Amino acid sequence: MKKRSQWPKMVMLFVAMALVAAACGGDDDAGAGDDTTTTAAAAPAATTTATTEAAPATTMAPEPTTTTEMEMIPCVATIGFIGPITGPVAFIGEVQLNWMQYAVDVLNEELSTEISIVEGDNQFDTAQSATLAAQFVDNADMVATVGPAGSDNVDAAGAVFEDLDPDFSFVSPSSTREGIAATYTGMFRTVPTDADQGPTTADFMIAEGAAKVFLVDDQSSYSTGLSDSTTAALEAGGVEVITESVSQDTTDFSALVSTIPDDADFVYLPWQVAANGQIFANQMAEQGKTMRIFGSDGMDSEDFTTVGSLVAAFAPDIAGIAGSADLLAGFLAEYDDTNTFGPPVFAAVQVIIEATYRVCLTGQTPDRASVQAEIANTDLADSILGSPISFTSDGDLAEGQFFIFEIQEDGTKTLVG
Amino acid sequence: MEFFLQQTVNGLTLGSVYALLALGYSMVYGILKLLNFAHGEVYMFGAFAGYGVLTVLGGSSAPLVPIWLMILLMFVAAVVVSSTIGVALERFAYRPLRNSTRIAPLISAVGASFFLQAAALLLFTANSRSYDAPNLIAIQTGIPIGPIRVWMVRVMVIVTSAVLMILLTLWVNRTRTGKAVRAVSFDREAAAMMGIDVDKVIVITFLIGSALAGVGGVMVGLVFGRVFHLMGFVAGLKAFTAAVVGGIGSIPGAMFGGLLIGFAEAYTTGYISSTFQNLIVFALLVVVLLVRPRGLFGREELVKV
Amino acid sequence: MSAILELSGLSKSFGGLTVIENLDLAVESTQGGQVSDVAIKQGEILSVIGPNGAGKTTLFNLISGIYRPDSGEIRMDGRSIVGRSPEEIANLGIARTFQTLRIFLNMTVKENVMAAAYGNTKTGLWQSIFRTPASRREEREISELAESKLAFFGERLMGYRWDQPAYSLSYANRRRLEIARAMATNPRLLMLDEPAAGMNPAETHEITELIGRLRDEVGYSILVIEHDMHVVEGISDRVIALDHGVKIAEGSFADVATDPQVIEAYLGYGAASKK
Amino acid sequence: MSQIGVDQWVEQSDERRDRYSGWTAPARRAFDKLPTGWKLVGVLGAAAAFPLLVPQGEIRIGITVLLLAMLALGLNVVVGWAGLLDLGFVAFYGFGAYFYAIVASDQLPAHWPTWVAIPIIVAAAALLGALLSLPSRRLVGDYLAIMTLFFAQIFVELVRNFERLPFVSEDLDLTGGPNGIPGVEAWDLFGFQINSFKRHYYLLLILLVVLIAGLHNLNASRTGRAWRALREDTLAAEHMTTPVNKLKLLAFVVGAAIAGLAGSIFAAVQVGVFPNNFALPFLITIYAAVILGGSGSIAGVVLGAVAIGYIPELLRDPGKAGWLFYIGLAVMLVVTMKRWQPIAAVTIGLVVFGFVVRFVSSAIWDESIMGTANDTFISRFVDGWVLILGEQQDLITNYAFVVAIAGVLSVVVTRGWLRIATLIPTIYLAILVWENKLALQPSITRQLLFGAVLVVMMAIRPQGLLGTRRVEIT
Repeated sequence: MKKRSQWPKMVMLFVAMALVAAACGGDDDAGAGDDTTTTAAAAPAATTTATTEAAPATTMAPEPTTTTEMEMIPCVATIGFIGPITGPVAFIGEVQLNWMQYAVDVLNEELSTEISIVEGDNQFDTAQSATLAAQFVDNADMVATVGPAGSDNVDAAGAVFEDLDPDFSFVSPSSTREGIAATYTGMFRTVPTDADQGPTTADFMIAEGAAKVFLVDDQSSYSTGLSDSTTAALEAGGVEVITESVSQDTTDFSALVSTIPDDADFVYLPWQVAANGQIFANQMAEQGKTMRIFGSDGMDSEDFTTVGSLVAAFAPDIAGIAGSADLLAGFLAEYDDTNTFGPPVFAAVQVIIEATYRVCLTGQTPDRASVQAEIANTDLADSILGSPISFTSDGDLAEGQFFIFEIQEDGTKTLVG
Repeated sequence: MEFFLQQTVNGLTLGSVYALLALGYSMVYGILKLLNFAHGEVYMFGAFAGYGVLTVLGGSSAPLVPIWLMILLMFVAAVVVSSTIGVALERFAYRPLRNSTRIAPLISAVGASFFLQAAALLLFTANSRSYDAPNLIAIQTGIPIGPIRVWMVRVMVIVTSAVLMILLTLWVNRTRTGKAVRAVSFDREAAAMMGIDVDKVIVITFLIGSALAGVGGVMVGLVFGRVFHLMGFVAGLKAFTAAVVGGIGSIPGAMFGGLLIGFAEAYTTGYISSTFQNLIVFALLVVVLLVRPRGLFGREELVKV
Repeated sequence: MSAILELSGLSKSFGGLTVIENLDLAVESTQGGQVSDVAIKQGEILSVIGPNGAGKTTLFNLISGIYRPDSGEIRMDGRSIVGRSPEEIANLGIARTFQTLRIFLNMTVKENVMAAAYGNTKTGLWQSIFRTPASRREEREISELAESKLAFFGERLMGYRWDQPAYSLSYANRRRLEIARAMATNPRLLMLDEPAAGMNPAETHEITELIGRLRDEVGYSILVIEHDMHVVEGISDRVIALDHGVKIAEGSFADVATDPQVIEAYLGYGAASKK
Repeated sequence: MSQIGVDQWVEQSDERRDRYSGWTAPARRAFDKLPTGWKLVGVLGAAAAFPLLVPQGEIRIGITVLLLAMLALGLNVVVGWAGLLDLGFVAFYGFGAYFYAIVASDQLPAHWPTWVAIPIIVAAAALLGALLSLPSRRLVGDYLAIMTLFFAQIFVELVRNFERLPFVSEDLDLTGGPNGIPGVEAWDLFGFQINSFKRHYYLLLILLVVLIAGLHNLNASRTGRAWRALREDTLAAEHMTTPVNKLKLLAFVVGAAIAGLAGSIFAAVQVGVFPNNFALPFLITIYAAVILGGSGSIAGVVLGAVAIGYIPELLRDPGKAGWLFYIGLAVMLVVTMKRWQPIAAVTIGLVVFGFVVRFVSSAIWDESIMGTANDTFISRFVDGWVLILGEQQDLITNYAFVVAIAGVLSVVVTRGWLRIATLIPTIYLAILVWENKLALQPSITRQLLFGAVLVVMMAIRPQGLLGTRRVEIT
């Protein structure tokens, strides 16, 4: 009896103590001279552990900007990451975070910078994106952030950045809605928009002689945007489009597959979750539906392997470009797998770090305004994405281009358009 | 006709899986009046356990053992893992709250869900896993029914869940333990006074309910293919819906509730609209509940005055 | 005297099992009708007895509106109340207690009683939110009402007990509280379902007296179901006996208690002749 | 169901205050003695001073917490007082938010002034609440729950697919579909713009205080009593002159109005609304706040909102999460061993065990100590006797993780020597897993710890932090 009555109290005590201690505990790790932001300041120390040392022996310089003979003061800064590390699309956030770590390791080594990361998990929830944005603005060491993923999260975080500090730059590796970059001063993105992908996709299908396309969106912000732009382009080309939609939570599409008309030429799936696309393809095979599947860039993933299907991608072929292939190999040596959401993160990190580096070169301590100015001046002749990176005044990629691949028997992809 | 048959098979498969999950839900509810919101996570771990066995034994493209043995082992592993987690949930998350209000364990369940989801993320990463069942059992194999052909995996799912449901019904009605389960669900205190070990009965209920969830997990892995850390959330919600619509606490209710939802989803997508599938199914279920306020098989509770 | 409550030809069956069959019954009261030949203004205590399953509680449930009779009429002050909700019937002046004790366990003793004043008060939502003077006045009245009802039970439910949660009360006190709560609805007819069940002899004696006082001091008409024949004997003005939903005897306690049919109903066939 | 005898209760009532034990007892006793007014002033003062002392990010969290508190108060009316399991609550929040977003953004040509919009929104939400209460006439308990849950899900489906509804013209994209509505304007109270975090915070704080006062009065009124009577025993309440359906309706209406108001503020705070803001995970969050805080208690649900809103943010920082973890371990040790001698023995045993493991392990496989320790305060103490793996980190720590969880659970159930025997390797494994795995993945660990905290807190206080114990007849 006595034991029973004792231990709950003590555990309660512990929880109280633990919370109190945790509330003040962060200070122990706090970086130099930043009293106002214990939360954010404590983070870099712990998050970047063990990764700086573990940087792979990469040989490839992404873009040797300037000679670095002159002795420079250490170029120190923090960059943030906002993405869905847990939650419904954790597979996006996980790969993005891995690429982020990898990119920072590679570039720190390359440019002798001392950039550290603060990771912010938004669980794909706009409210959390907004909170993270505010916390990042508080973090005086932070010059810019990568993310968020998803245009709705960009809207939520962008509103906060715009309000609190328009100088704060956020470079999204996966926000494709048209026009959104123009809305926010600090926004840049390293992926082309729906306006680039939709017409490319539609033109390809039209060129292949499509007369009827079965289109299924997944009711996400990403998917409906693509669906709209592709449908418009297809209909302009005289193609009949049957639009259906399923929620992203669905994992059984057999009922929907049954409704695909036999005379459809393509099934277009602008989906974020490639694994769902694979289920869709399997169920098509099960029901004897043989039309080709055309996936958007979200389907450009190891999870989607249906032979003969087409996928769009924003890079001609990463594995085929020498420099990018090395980076990819370096990444895969350290992390298990990747998908389409990864490389744009590398590009985003590269944009930020090189901008910071250029500020440092001028002898200044990098701050948000100067970094933003330099990001706007970004002019990478080549990038991991296989194309040059520079930004329009809105913050969009100046040259957004899409390529179309066919999935081969051995799992490789061949450029077809 | 072909289309109708195809949709019926689609609905039946989906409904069978929902029914299996709903059974576990409903049994636990019947006995503890507890909404076990972590049931979906138990199912998720079952699916991962099946995946683990599959991978260890060579994967679906190069299996090291005969396929029937492989599938059997997957089910066994899922049952073991799921029922372990289920029983642990009962012991550590729910039992301390046995005598509190009915809504309090909801939050324990939610906490356990978060914990298990995060644990799955840590252990298995966020990547979707695929059983890749078409490699294991070719998509061309199947039983022809009229103009259509039903893939063997679907046949297996439907048959297995039907058999399990029959066994469960027999167990509950015929065996000593089954009767004890019913007694406890009818009146826990009275059952205790009749010499029934209530704790043991509750553990057994969780064990069986979770085992069914584990089996459901492997089935979903085989027939649909995607296994990931959050698969339990939506599935758990469907199971909850099926259990309540069927008449919560009722075993035939859970089965028919699951099938009802499966069919409703398939036919709605097939004949009306995929976009508004959920809306229409919800509307249908609202009507069901308005007509039968205690679900399809729920019994009118006697008012003791 | 006139009837405050009249049942005529009342029948109710559940799934083919007839529980109440063609029952006629009247509870007298001076309050509802004319008073000419009775000097003291008071109701009567009518006891309903009968073996288990005789339909006594069903009778209560029919009157208080939980069930709807299959046929027959229930009239209060001459007007039919069949088909009305329990809440309306309570507002008309019929209050009851429950055999299974249905007090509001997690509310305080006083709140239990105060809650029953809902139908007789009228403060609206906004008045409550802003605590207008009118609402405060009414709240004070409710509080006084509850205190006075609780005071009826002497020291049993007084003082510190007001603020205790009701679940902390003993069994006997819960029965008392239920009566106090019923009183707070301001009824004219009180229906008590086995008020002495589960009480020890001393408590039983006390409750017997109390029921008498309810009639004499407050003037309620009282319909009471009771198994304890000492209680029935002690309080009843009239007794009716039910068996399988049929009224088998009616009259004074002495008459009913010696009625062979009643004895048979309780003790089985042939019991009466052996006595 | 436990019953306490009358006299026993009286006895207890005298010594309730003395029951406090341990070193917090004096503080708690002193707090109890403080007049309610002073307590309120203290809490309110702290809440009012908060935004002046902290940076913007913390104010933003404060806003989240206040919004959650407001919602928890609304839900408490329905669930905590009237006892209706309403799983559609979050839809009213969404309704308010979307309504405000539509009339205060470029979705419509007309922009409504705030003072017009807010009363209409609150009234409309209340009306919707009245509508949803209709099924509660026939449905009880979990059947009502599922019906209202459908309502919540239908709401999200509707806003996500509004444009595609068959009877809606393609051009009328009121809700913005999955994209939501960005660019929502701030509240404008007769020229005073609520456009900064601070202003939002104070607006919410003021509304919350007013709301608490109103609800407090309501709870003490006949309506509040009737609600509770309804929760306790609907049938008995009906027999005690309570119009059950009217009160159910009233509970839904009050809850919905509060949620609608909160929603309209949220839309302005976030400068936008998105369908996922109102999906089921957030409903769960509100429920967690109500139940964890103590369903039925006003102060409780507010405290619950603070806990549920703040703990996840606290855990965001890996440094703080680390402290929480190690203190948790320490407390587990203290709780299981109780006296200091065995605690010391186990601690020493732990370190010795660690060195032995490290020695043996490194002899067999030298990669097992090749990793680099984390750069945190505590890790320095751990470095040297806990294995820091260089290779195969994922595989080994996965197994260690599972075994450690099993260990922690078995420590709870075992007794005596067996417990001590399990304790040392369990703690060792837990530390190993933390240093090699959990600390490196702070975002996932955050969710893990949050889940664990919820389970533990509910196990310790099933009635919620400030809730009172309730008996319930099933």
